[in-house]
Amino acid sequence: METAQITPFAAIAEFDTPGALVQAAEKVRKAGYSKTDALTPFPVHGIDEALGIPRSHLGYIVLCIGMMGTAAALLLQWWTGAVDYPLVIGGKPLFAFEFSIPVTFELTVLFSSFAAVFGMLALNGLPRFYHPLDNARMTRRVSDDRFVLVIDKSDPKFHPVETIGFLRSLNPISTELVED
Amino acid sequence: MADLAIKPPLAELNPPLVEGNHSYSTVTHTVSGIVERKTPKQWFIAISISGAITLMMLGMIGYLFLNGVGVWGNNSPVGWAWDITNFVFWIGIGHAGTLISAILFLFRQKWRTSINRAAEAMTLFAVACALLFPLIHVGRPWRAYWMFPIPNTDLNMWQNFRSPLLWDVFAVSTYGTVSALFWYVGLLPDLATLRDRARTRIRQLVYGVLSLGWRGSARAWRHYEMAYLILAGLSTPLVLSVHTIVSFDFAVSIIPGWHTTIFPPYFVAGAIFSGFAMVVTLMVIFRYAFQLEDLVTIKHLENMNIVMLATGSIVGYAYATELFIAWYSGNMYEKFAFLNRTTGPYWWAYWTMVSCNVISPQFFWFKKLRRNIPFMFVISIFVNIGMWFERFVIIVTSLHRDFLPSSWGYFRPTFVDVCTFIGTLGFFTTLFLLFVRFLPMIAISEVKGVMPAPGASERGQH
Amino acid sequence: MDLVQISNQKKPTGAGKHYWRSVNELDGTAKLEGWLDQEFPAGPVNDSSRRQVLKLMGASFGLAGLVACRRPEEKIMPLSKGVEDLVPGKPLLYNSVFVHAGAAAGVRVTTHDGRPTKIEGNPDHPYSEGKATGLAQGALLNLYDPDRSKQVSEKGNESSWEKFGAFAKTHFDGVGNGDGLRFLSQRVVSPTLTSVREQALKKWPGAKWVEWEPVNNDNALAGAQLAFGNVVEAHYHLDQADVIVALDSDFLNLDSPTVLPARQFTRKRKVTEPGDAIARLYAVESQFSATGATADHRLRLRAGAIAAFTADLAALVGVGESKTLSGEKERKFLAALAKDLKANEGRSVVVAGPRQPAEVHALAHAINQTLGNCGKTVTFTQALAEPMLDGLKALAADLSGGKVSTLVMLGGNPAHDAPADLDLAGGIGKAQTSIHLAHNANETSALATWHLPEAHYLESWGDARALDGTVSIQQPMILPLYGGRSALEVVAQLAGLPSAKGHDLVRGFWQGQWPAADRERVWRKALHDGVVANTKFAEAKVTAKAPAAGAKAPGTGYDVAFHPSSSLWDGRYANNAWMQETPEPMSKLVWDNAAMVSPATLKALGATQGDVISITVGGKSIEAPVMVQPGHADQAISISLGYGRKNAGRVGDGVGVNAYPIRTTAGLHIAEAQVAKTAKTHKLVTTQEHFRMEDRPIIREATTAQYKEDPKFAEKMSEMPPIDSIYGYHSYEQGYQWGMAIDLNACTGCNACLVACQAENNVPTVGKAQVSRGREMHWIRLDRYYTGTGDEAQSVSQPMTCQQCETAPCESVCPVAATTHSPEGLNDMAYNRCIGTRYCANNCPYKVRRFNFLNWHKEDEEVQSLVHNPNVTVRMRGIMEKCTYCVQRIQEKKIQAKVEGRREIKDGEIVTACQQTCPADAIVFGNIKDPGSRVAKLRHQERNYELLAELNTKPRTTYLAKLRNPNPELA
Amino acid sequence: MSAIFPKSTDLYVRIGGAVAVLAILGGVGSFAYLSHPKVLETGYSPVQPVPYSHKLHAGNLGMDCRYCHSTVERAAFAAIPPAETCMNCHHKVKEKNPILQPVRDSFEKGVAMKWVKVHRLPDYVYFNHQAHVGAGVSCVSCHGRVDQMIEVKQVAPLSMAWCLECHRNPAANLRPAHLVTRLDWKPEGDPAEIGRRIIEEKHIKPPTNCSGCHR
Repeated sequence: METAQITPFAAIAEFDTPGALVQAAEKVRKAGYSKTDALTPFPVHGIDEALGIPRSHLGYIVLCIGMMGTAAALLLQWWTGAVDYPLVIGGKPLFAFEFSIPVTFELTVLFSSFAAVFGMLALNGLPRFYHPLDNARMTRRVSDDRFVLVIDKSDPKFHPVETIGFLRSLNPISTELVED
Repeated sequence: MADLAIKPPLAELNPPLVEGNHSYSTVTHTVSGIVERKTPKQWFIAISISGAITLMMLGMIGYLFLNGVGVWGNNSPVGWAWDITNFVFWIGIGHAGTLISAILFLFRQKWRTSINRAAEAMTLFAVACALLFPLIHVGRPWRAYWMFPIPNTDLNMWQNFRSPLLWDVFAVSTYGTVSALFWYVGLLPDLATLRDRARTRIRQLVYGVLSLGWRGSARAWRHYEMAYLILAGLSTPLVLSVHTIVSFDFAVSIIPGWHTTIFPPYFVAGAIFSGFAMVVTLMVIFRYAFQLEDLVTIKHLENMNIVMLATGSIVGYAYATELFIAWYSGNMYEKFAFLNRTTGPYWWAYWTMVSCNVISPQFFWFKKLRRNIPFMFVISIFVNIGMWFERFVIIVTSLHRDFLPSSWGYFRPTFVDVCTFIGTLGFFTTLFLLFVRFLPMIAISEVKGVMPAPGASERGQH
Repeated sequence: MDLVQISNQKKPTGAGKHYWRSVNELDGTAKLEGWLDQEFPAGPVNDSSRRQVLKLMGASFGLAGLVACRRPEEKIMPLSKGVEDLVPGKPLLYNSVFVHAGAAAGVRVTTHDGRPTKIEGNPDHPYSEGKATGLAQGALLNLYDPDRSKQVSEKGNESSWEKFGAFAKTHFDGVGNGDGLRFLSQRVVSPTLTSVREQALKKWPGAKWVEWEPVNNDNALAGAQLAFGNVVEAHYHLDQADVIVALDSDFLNLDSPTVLPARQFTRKRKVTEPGDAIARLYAVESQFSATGATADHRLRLRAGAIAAFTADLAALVGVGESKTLSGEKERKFLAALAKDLKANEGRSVVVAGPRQPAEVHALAHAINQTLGNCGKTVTFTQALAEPMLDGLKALAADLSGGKVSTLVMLGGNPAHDAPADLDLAGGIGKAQTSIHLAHNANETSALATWHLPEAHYLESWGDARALDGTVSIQQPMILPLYGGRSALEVVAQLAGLPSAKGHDLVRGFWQGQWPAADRERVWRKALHDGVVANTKFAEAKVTAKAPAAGAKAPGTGYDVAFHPSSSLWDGRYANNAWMQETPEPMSKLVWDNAAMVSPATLKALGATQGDVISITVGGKSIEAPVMVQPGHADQAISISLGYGRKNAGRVGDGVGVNAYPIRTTAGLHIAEAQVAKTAKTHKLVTTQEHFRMEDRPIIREATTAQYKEDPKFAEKMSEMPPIDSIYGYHSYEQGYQWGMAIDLNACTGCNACLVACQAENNVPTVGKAQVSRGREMHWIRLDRYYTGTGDEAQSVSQPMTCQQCETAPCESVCPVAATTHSPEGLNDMAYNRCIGTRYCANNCPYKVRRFNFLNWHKEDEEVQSLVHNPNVTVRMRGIMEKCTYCVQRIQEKKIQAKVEGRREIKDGEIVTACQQTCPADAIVFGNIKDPGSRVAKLRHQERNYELLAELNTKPRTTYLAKLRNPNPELA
Repeated sequence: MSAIFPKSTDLYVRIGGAVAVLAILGGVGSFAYLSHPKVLETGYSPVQPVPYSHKLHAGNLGMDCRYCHSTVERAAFAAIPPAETCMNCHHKVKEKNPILQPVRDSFEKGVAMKWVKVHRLPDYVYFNHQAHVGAGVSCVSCHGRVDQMIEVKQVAPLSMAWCLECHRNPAANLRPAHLVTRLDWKPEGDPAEIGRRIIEEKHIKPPTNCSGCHR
């Protein structure tokens, strides 16, 4: 039911094995599509290369925030123990690296983990409860056993009719033009 | 897909991780089915029992708060007894989950996939039980928040960062938080699966909200996998640090029997040991109850038994080392402490510990026995008991006779001690039952990841 | 006036709670009585539980509490009139006198806003020298005993002093010359009461006045009678003696008086240099006493055999003809002992204990005379009184003979504690009218027609003589809480004297003794000093006759010896929780008494500890749990009196076994008994469960000879591996650096320090059940260890309290910094910061930290909280507490010095409670950085050592090793 | 399939999230503010049984604090005067004034006046007036200008943190001891300098360890 009136969001094609998806994806990239994506029930190896998706930068974010955790911990222990209210305890120094290690380590890990999780959500723009692809008939099974290839309308080469046609040529189970 | 070529030879070496002829959708169906099916009667029976026990625990805690720690058997010199024993016991249990999900992940142990979800859940619930005790064991629970560095305008007082107990506060709370995050991240894709399979509006909304709109886009999977890897990388040292720090509570003190340098590795080994035992206990029950034999195969159980055998032997070695060093050190207090452990008033506790922890796992040298479900179930129970006794032995027998004989004493538990501990078992079970009822107890997407790809083209992926 | 004021016992608010009266107001005018009544407590309110609720609310409310932010109103109630020398919040000290075992001991009472809160010895009193026994201090708690009788009652029905007055008037006018009238009082040592007694007896010539104390020194008096022909009091000067022989005498702990002998003896045992000579003590006794534990040589002999032993000793030193009643072991001991005594003529002394029969005392006197000790190490004066048993026998006879129409019992509990064969309980019933004055409505009150509440000695005027005759005025600090009256006042009222007010009587009597000119001055001075000048008896010159017929050999049965309880004495302190929880010095038994036997005897009985045995004397028998006492004589049982009360009160009822039923006139102290094991068992609870040192260098001991050749023996006893801190150490150089030295050579384990600490620091009691769980709260405990074999055991005692470690293990582990170190080296404990993890206690190698497992004040009545020291927080449940070197006393003196503009605090200006009261001066506290201080000097003695130094805790409390001075011939 | 959530959901979710965050921050902030002793404790001014005016007596009439609070230099506790003290003057002055009836009753009947406590420390805090006054800490440092208060009002938080401020550097609150009751006293010259001098001559080392105030 492709007619010129409707505003398309993306053209999608459905496959039943990860292998098929990856093969198709390679062709799509070679065909010069860049605003592409794939919906899969589990991380499919090789899809990133196939679609030319760059590596994640999450690691750097985590590193920075982890370091902040380290600093925060050391500051906390030094300031509370040696500056704000210095009390002689067990004849030990007011602040010492030795007894600061455990708490410092823990806070580093804590900060890093928060960074990893919330960083990941942020990079993925989650939570996102509505998505045009939800309107597609086939996307329901991507969390089960289907593998869907997506070409976004923002792609310069995108054309409702031609793109669909191109996708059909990759012998998917089916194709669909998703409305916004 | 790199390893497709070498799949056949691998297959001969390793039995398949999923038995029976399963496809992606059948896996999805088997696991989600548990959550979607009408609640079985047995579940209600089980949870009403465990719920009742949980209520008893709450009652005991209420009674404790009204009257004080004196309702327990703790005394002078035995200032810590069942309270901290239970704390260490539960924390130890928790460690297996993190180990399976994080360390085995880093070691690319694919067999972890079908048990890690349940194991992580177990971790969370065990930590929940453990966290209870530091909070209720204090004399003035309403002041327990003083253990956290909350800025205070009136007192101008802070915490003492020299105290291992404070390290504990940070370690355990961090551990709890990180485990929860790790677990939830793992759940996201499966929650999405449940959302998409949901028939009723409520299920759609609930799982829709919980899954935060996860759609399995490749661009999302890329960050997701990175996050998962990082969390695994963080959890691995974390889990080791947590029990190390727990062991510091004792190792950093001066009490003979506590003041021991081998505690950190010894505690970590013990934790893994007890944790795996608990996983086996639970898995044996639930794989039977929900017919998951295909996903949680005998191979999985056997692997865990091997780990138990290994860690159990390490623990046994640690016991031996303790005794040797006590004798070799020539320190009279140290010497006495261990002589007292093995032959003193608590000899029965010590030998229960040894027979449960060191002897019982040795049966797993025999393949037949470690693949025998009823047998491993019994052993896993023994190990659980033994590991509880290990903590009891370390804490109580060291405290009840230390330096000055004039202050020696003996500890006897009260009914409140006993009921509180049993209560935590109920609490733990309740949480676990709720988990298996409403959440996928096997990581669907991960299992799919390690399945041989279905036929359409020969090209599967790893 | 709201309760918080009372509950926390601080912020004294003038007339906060008016139990108070200043000395000169005590003869109070009606108006004063008036305002006293109005400010009297509305009635007991369980305050601590109320506080509990508030705490919980405070916990749960959170923000709610903040919004409703204004506090509950707290009232300040000043006096309506200023009172002379009352400065709210400043303690006032009064000298008074405490009568114990028929003799006076001067006390100094601390009062806070009119509440007596602590008893100490009066430094100017010859029998106190500033020190007080545990009992003398503990008796304070009886003042605030909520079970004290508050009502005059007639035949069990409520009555009043007015009604009694009316009755007495008519009744006592009707007794004619008083043929049927009998008075039964405790030992009277009050000159005023004596004179009032004379007036009464003049009015009623037919009347008789009988005295009775179940624990008395009849034997000593009778012994003197035997030896010298008249009743004199022997005074021993142990500080003059180099060789001391104690024949069944526990002059360091149980036999009264103990403070003076303990001081004299320990003075003779102190050393400063390795070479110093110390006195040698031989003890011959049945039960293992504190004296026996201190002795250099101890011979365990069943009580009944000591007479024979004494006879032999006498013979060996040349008194009477030689007998050999004793066995092999004894003879060896005797030979050496006799030699040692002869070698020390004039510098030795033989002391016989009150439980030994008159003959033994007579022999002892004879021996002392032959050795030329009389006039040197032992002197004599007139005695305070005659033996009392015969009088009681006569009274019993009159009662059963129906000769008595009116019996007036002044204090005491005769129906309970008189010899069983006299059946006084039955007799009292036979008297038409019986009147009983007592603190508590006890077993005797139940039998009496009239019961009158007796005033506590801190509530009433009086006076008392010490053994040497010294008189002290007993002045009250507080008006009777429950409107009680003293024996003096009651007798005066009955005799119809012009005034029956204690103050008038005492003052009147003494005014009569002094020249009119400076009466007022002398009176004020007497009150101020606590002693009346020139009232000592003159020394009596006496010579001992040759001893009476020889002692008989012991019988074949078991000897059972009755001795007073070190905690409850004859039972009068049974309702005193402090004393109930004060461990028996040797066995550490609390909340019970037991039949003490030797390990061998236990085996012979086929019993194990806690088994109940029946003890039968002359047909009457009691059942008592048996307990092993290492070093006890075989075939002998010792049991303490005072337990098994029925009408003592909530604390004392049904605690322990009543031994009085088998105590007869024939065997008042030692009786022959049949013993059999029963099937029953009884749980005995001790504060210490393990008495062996396990070869650990805890209490370090040597002989004087060894000390001389190896002065550093104490340090060498623990091999100290070179351990160090990875951090280095905090330097404690600035200002005062507090420390304590405890001389184990002086400590006798008498518990005086323990009770002093309890009173000073508001240490709670927990009861038998909790002690059995190891939850006793004493901040200072006396560890007792036994060495040698079970039978021939030796024993040592060690005061154990917070050692104030410089590198305190407890501090490092507290998560909330509730225990930290002060710049002056104190291990501070901030109760209000403590959350109660108990980690500090676990990590304390000395196990001196105490935890409030429950709210120990739950059942307290308001009046009980009046005993609290306002300068120390009353700890709630869930909190750790411990010794702080009495930091409140340190702060007080520091502030005082500041206010007086002094830079330095003098050495000895600050004394901790335990140090203050220690009769042996074994505990010394002070600034260890000041080389001139006593504590510094002691720490520099060679025998000084740090306990558990190998742990590198750097304790501020150090111990001085114990020394013994054995006779080489017995070594 | 059709989407579970309408298109607008995400917008609302984000707005909601922002609001929630602000709410939490606000909540914490206001709690911190309300719970601060300066807010919670100061300003307490209960109604007294007799409307005694410190402004009149200490201010206008210029009576010295120590006339009534006589023990402040001798004891830990600054005594509240007995009715007797009031009557010293009031048996002549305003001897008929009905407002003073309670005082006269107290004096004649010996019933204590029930004054309401204004400055209150917890049971476990041992404050000593003698020590502070002796060191030269003026009444005004803790009690404020009582001589200007008709009804006494708590002006200082009396919290531990507040005590510590001064114990850590007392100089600012020190003055010659004989001037402590001169609430309006202004130092000539640098107050810090005066303080330093007094610390010097009096050896003032206020404790900051626990047992300084808690026993």
